[in-house]
Amino acid sequence: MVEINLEFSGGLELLFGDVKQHKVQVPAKDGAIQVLISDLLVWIRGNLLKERPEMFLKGDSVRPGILVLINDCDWELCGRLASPVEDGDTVVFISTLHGG
Amino acid sequence: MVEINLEFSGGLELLFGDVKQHKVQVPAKDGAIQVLISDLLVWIRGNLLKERPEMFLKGDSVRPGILVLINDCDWELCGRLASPVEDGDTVVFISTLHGG
Amino acid sequence: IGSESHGLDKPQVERYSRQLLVPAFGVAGQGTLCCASILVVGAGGLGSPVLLYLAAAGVGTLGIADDDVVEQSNLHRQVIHTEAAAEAGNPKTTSAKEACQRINSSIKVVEHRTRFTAANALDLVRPYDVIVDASDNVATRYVVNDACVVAGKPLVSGAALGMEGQLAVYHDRPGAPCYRCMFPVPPVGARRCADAGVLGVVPGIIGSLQALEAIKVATGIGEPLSARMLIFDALTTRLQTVKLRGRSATCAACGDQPTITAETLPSFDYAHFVSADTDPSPLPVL
Amino acid sequence: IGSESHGLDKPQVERYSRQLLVPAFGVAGQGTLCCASILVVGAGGLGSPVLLYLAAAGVGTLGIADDDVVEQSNLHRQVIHTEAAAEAGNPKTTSAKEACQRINSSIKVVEHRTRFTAANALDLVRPYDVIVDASDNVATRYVVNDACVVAGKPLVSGAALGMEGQLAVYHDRPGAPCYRCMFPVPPVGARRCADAGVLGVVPGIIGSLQALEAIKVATGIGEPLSARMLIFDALTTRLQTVKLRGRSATCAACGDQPTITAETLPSFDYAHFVSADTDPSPLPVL
Ligand SMILES: [Zn+2]
Ligand SMILES: [Zn+2]
Repeated sequence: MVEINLEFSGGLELLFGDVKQHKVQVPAKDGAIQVLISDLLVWIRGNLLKERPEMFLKGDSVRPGILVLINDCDWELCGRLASPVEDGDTVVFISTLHGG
Repeated sequence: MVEINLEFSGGLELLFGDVKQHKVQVPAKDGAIQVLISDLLVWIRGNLLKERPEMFLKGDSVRPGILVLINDCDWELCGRLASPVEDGDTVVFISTLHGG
Repeated sequence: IGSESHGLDKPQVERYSRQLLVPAFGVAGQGTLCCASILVVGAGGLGSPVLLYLAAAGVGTLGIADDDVVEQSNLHRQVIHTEAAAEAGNPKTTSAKEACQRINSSIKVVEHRTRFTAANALDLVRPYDVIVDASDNVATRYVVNDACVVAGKPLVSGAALGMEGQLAVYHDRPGAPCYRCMFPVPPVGARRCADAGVLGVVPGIIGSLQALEAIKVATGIGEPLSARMLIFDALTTRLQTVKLRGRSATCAACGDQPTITAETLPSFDYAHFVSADTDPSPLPVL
Repeated sequence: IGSESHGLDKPQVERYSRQLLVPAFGVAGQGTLCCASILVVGAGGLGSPVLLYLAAAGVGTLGIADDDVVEQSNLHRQVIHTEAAAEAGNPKTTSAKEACQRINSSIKVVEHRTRFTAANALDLVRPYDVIVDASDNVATRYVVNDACVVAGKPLVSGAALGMEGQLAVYHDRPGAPCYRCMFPVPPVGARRCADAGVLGVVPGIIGSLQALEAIKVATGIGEPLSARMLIFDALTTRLQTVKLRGRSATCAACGDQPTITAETLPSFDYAHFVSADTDPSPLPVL
């Protein structure tokens, strides 16, 4: 079980009751010792995201145009879906903006 | 000996070779187990600040108009000169600006 | 949108339509803003974006306090003014008012073509809901703060110099510090833009953020930078938000036994107060 | 100050005197800026402060690309335009150019009164040193990026919506990502200001920061937001800077085997590219 700070912004918060910041406890998969971002996505879909999952997820990843940041770093720098998340980590999901 | 990140800004960096960020190792006073901000000021005066100390210090504290921040917090919130500093702490000295 | 109950007429609904769509702002926020009054002290580098954005946003009454005239050396940062105003040597209040009304003729813009002094400070701030300090010197910063405390007004304070900026909201709620709580003793040798210079867009950024904070304070929306300070380093585009102390019980302005009151403020000698220290040397300009 | 060797004449020294005093900028920075050319794509909410501050700062040649006319519903955030321009339905490029020249008649301002398309993108960006993306839609963001990569230009990209903003510098040095490295697959149902609204001062803040980054990139001063992104939440005045990935070897634009080239770009179907996903539902507007 790891305690994670989740943040949704750029409009994604509208899928989560218009709440931007969530402190959540996410269990490891059966038999696993670590929680990966892929596990976190499954957990969010089952526990936090009650409607219209297609606005947030596509296949086993996030929808195009959503940037994932782990402790202020682009998830591309730490392994994307395979990145482990640890107690106290902050994971941000942000929809890119295009307005001006 | 504690390792501290020092930052000077708002023009104070001009007293420190125009360098804003310094990583320094500061020893505790003889017989003491902790390093306090008061010790840090003495250390800065003796080791980092080579000229015009009156631009930075006044009496045993900083000159009026200088804000001291310990890990992004006003030092008034943690005991001013008596605040302990620990390994990895960031201490910012910033001169307030008045221009517009 | 159901605007009628908030007193927005059809041209206003058209003009502000993009803002009315913002859930956190909406018709209620716009309605409040259209009834609000904000005084901007200084129509210079900070005041330019503050005034342009507050006028555009539809602040009902916008006051401009300044006693300077437009000069060539202002134009690199004071984007509310024009070459024509500099050549004619027009007052900054007049030039700024004209620019605000060109963008929005539906708001009221009031010129206060005067220096902000101990003698007139309380009369200047009293008619307004929110005060924006966009001035350029230490003495004015103290007198504006003190007048805000005595008159019970929230203060949005910004500053810029060189490649740096600072921003905070003072005295906007019980327990929040005022400017004097932060700086009970004035600094010596404070540097000004005329001496130390400023990259023009730096006050642009700080001033735009001041306009945002003023809108938030005036409408009660979001979390203003109260008991917090934003510190901006333009060279690295680093923006830090730090936590400030609370109100000081011993503050001469907002403390438990203030010495600065409606009676004493008008005769307080701010020029002497900010130059009382005997050390004359300013920070070097390299 | 010894400006002669940098080609600044006496009126320029007077006009830019406050900037010349800034050690990190100085005469060298001003001299470089006065010879630089910057193209701003979009003269709207973001483009307004970008253009005002770049004109004031003395960018030698300022290009403005936009095919819209000024409307009433622009005026709450597009502070470069006026009610008169909205009533006359003037082109945004003309209105913006006039405002820039009122502030600084010594610079050259070029109107590109056209939509930014695959067909004209390369011709538009090639004459300029730095490109600023201040546009308001996904298709333009991709075509501007791709043209910058093909033509070898740095890109300062900003966006704003609702109470939020984002800012990054792309493709300004070897190893830095381009916009397409970050977003190889376009989003679906992207929301625009016309649908989802925007508080006027939010693009003001982001646009001012874009002007700063453009000046830094054009002069080589400081550390631009390269491989970094600034994320701004106006409700809480929270500004985060996050670290982005490097250049992607598989990027269609800047990768090792690009499919977007000087030959293919002009016929690339951006409208189809950004709408290719079958999922049509935009994020809700509450
Ligand atoms: Zn106080
Ligand atoms: Zn790329």
